[in-house]
Amino acid sequence: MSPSARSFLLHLGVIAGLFVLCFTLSDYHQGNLARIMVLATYAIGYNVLFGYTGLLSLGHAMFFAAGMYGLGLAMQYGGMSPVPAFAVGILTAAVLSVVVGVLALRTIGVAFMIVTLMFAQSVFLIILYFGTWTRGDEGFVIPQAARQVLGMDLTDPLIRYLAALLLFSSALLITARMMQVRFGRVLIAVRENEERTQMLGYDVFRHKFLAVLISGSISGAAGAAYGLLFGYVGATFASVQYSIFPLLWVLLGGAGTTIGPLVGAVFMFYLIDYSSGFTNAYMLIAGLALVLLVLFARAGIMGEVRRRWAPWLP
Amino acid sequence: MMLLETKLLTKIYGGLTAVEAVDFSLRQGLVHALIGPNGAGKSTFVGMVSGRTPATSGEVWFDGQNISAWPAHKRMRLGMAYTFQITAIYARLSLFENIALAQGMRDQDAALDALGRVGLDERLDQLAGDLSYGHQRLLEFAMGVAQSPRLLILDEPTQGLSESEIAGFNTLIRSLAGETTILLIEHNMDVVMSLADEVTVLQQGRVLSSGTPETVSADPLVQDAYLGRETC
Amino acid sequence: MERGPNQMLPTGRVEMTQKLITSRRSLLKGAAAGGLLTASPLVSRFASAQSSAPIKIGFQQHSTGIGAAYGRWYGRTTDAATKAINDAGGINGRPVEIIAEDDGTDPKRGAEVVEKFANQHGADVAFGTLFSHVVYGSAPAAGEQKIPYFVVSEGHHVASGKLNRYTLQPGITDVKSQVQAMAPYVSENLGKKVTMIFPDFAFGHDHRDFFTAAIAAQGGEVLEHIAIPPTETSFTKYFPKIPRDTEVLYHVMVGPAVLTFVKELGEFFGPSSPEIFGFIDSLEAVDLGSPGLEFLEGTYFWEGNPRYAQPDQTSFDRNFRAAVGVDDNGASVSDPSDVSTYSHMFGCWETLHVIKAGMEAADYQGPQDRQKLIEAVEAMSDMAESDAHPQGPKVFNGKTHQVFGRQYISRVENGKLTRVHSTSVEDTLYPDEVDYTTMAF
Amino acid sequence: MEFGPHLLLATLEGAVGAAVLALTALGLSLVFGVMRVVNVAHGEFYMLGAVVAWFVASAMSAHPAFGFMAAVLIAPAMAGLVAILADRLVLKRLHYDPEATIVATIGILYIMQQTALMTFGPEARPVAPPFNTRIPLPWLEYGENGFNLFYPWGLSTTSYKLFVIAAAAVILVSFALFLSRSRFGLIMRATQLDRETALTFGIPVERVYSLVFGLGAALAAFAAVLIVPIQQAHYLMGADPLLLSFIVVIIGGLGSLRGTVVAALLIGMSDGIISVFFSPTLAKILATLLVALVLVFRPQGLYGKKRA
Repeated sequence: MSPSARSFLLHLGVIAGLFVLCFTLSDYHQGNLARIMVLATYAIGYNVLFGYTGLLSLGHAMFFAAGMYGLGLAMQYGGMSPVPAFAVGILTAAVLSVVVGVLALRTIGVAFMIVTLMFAQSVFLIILYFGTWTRGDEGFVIPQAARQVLGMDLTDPLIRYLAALLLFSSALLITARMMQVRFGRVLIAVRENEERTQMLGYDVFRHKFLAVLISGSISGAAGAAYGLLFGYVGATFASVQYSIFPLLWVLLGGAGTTIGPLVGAVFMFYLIDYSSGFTNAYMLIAGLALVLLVLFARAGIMGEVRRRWAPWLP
Repeated sequence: MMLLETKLLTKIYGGLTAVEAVDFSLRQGLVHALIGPNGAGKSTFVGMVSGRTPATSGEVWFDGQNISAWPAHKRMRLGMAYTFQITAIYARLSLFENIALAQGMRDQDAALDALGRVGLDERLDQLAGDLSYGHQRLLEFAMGVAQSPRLLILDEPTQGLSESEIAGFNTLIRSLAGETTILLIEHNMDVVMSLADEVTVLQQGRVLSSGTPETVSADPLVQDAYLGRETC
Repeated sequence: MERGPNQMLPTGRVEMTQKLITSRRSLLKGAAAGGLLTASPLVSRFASAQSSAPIKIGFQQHSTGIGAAYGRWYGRTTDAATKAINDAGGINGRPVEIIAEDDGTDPKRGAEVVEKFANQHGADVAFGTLFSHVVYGSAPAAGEQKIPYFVVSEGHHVASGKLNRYTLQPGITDVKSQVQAMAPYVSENLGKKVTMIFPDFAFGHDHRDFFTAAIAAQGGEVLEHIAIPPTETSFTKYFPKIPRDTEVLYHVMVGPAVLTFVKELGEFFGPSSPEIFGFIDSLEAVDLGSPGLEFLEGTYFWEGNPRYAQPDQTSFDRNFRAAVGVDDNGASVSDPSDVSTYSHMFGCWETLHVIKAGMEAADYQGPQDRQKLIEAVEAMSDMAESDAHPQGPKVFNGKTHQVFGRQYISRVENGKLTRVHSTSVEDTLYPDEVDYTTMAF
Repeated sequence: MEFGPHLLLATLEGAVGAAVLALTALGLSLVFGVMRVVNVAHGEFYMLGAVVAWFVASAMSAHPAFGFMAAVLIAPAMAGLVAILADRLVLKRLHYDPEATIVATIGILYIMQQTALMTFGPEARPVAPPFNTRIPLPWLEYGENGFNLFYPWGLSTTSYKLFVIAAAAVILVSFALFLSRSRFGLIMRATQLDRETALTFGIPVERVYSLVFGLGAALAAFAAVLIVPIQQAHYLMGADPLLLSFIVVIIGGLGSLRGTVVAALLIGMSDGIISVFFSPTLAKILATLLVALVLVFRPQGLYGKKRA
């Protein structure tokens, strides 16, 4: 069986597994998994840039928040229904990715990281500055009544779970497919050796720019979905901590693997959820996880699995 | 017909003039060697031809088109291939991936064929980084050839190769003769003498002399500056 | 998972500031888990209840993050209230068990914690959130999980109608009623020309909007609004914007840098300063004797609950202090430098007692009676000053889910806060902005 | 308050901010200059300095000046030790790979923050300044009978704030001398210029890195000890100084110490003065965007050398 067929089966298996879990899990874990899938979609978006193209951004919260506020403001003040508002959310994030991409990609390495950090900080402050509409750090609630799509109530746990699954699986399949076609291969080439890729005749800037656009749009979609499915839009989601979370999930799960982001998001969520029972020092645990990861398991969980047992893993 | 021409190509780094007003022309199908002491501006010149290094002034013409303003990747698309002085391959990717990226298509047979030409038809899924230094240089050479370029630029390809590997390299270059034009930066005089149809000598960024290997090596200027006086 | 975070710190060294009273609750948890309940003396008191399973109350606590200082005292007051309720026979004859979860003062984690109470812990109700962005983040989850959610937040969001019928605030008054009640006293006693200094985010904007309107109604006017960004750490550069003809300076800064704000205010004015009226939020958990606060002598503060025991102290206030372990200066009995958040933490005590009253009125047996519980609380109106309501008499508005009560104004006299005025409940009322009772559950 | 006095006051306040910012940013710039790595936990060493200062000051029951004196010595030393430990345990094993260091220092940031919460607690705690007398400032006014001096209401500063400016200036100058005159300064500059060549000269580069990383943290801690009597110690106080240090180091040019000091004055003073005109949040937005654009269009900053 060719590697691409095997990886397609893997992805179908993951999605089918998640679908089955929807009906077997307890309410609590079902609710958690719905949230985790939205956050894993955010991590998938982040992985496109960090895992596959090798660009470390410390500002992805701005794309997540752009998607969230795009949807939130469209529904709250534009009176839009969820589906068009969701499109507005993704569009907002895409436009922001274009602007940031064109500017930030003129820099390399550490400078790129600092530029993304600074852009994200300005987006956070801008959200605070226009507090009259965005309600700043307090944020605002999207009323339960407005969160209906095609007659289905998104606040119903089952429907919310399936919506999150739809979002997650489309992001997973899109990125998995992308990484099989030439465009994805070239992204990996850019990560491995940008200079050599340039001299093989590939327009490196255009590829990196598209990677930022795709990464930003998927992150924005996750932000919009979070606002819609969980009913809250706030500036907290544009703060530095929400730029560090996806880095943590992708690193933990396995950068440059397709299902790494999901594994990382699940692992981190339950690590914090479990440990917050007996200590409120769970951020200490997250910090330790980051240090140990980068010291001993830079490839992350799925990265190690790929290295040791399944080299074909996408 | 001239495949490649440069007119008054110049590169100034701050105060230092690395390459000064070089006029250069390369006939289709020939092997042209570029020699000169270290720091003569060879790599800088080739960098400007390939688009890696932005030229301060002067023009680069390829196949009758003025490509002075073109970015490096567009020049490559036009039919150039470039191998680096310091080996630049995808160490953490397999041999197949390296060749596939060069060929722009994922065809096992074409890859095996390209690798075969340099005697590297080991397992396709072996990591490029695991190859010996010499084999890595051959891989880079194979990636260049795999692009079936009209102009192949080689920056000191035989550096660090063993005698037998150099002999293999020579036969390879001869096998490409006629089909691909080759611009070769080389220090190994035996390789230059045996391969080059034409030679250009650079010194302090200026063309010292140009012509067939024989005329150039007989040229007193070159001997003073570079080859050292014939003592019988 | 049960509360007990501080006892099992990995560092072993007991957290410097952790003065948790080993409360009966952790004994209860141990007992219930180990099946010892039958042998312990508690059993006799609860034997008569239909089911002696404990009533579980999920406590959403800011243990980490920006709200951690409040979180610690909210935790102590919650423990004390639970102990008091259990000592008095629990609710409907059943013991109360607190399940605390840290939400890190973060809206995402807040929503997760509410879902955890509803689905994992099987809590009957959730309660305890203070910071408004966490309330906004968690309220939708409470509405969807259909779990009664009692916030102790002082924010205007419940009464503003933006939340849902499952969210109530019966134990603490909201900022709109507090600010509105201040205007009459300020304009009559301190001055008509006011300059306002407030944090440049939602909490500060509430003060700006409500007080400006209220003082105008009293014939006063606000000369200047000075908004200061939340992360600011030095403030002197803002004070020159205070107009010279200011009669009263109204300030309500919050956050870690607040002590700097108050100190620099003193340094800026030196001997000659206008009347200064502040909200105790600036100095919650801060000792008035701290270096640099000397200039506060003679200035006025809104207090939700007088920190220093007043001469006419009620027995209710005395019992409340004893139960929580707070001395007459509002500091911890065991460490006088550990000052409490006395103007906010009473909200936990009173909210828990409202939950008890509500559950008993609704004859609450289990989650199936949650809607009856909410209706029972919505039916409440007068809450007399009592051990259950040590802060003072209150009126609960079932339609807006918001309680109204007396507000206090104190003056700093030789380093202590002496109450000089207490508003009537009527002063704090304002027209309803929502009627939750018409909404479906 | 009239415009003139207001500007003077804003400048003075800006100077205090700039002084502390210069020291903090100097630490970050030193670490980046010599080691080419970005220390995202730099703000937490600043916080560590303030927290240790509080512990020391509250332990010494004598006159606050003794507590402050002790803190000035102990806090930077403690921060330096923790930094050296972090370098030995973590950064060295990562061979100072830029990206890995960023991730590792983010981890260290959370570890330090959480440990501070568990030991120091969540409150903001004051530290008594050694001395703090209010100094009203005169203002010149051209009245009917020529210039006369008067003391506008509210125009004042304190002796301690002036001390902070002076102390920072002294440290900056002595550091510059240390860098240019002392042997270790020479070694540091050699390592900064070219790591490999420094190795061939027998310079123990690994040990230099540890000491530089420790020195960077100590500078940040020292800045915190200076400012903690004015501002309190709080376990989350490290975030803002980190961002401001980034802004200063980038605009001043990564690795250029002179640029860092000039940029610190520029940013510190402007922060004070801008707030006179714009709304403060707008001022912070402009500053952050400015930094991003400087990096995009002038990567080497004001004074940095153009990267080859």
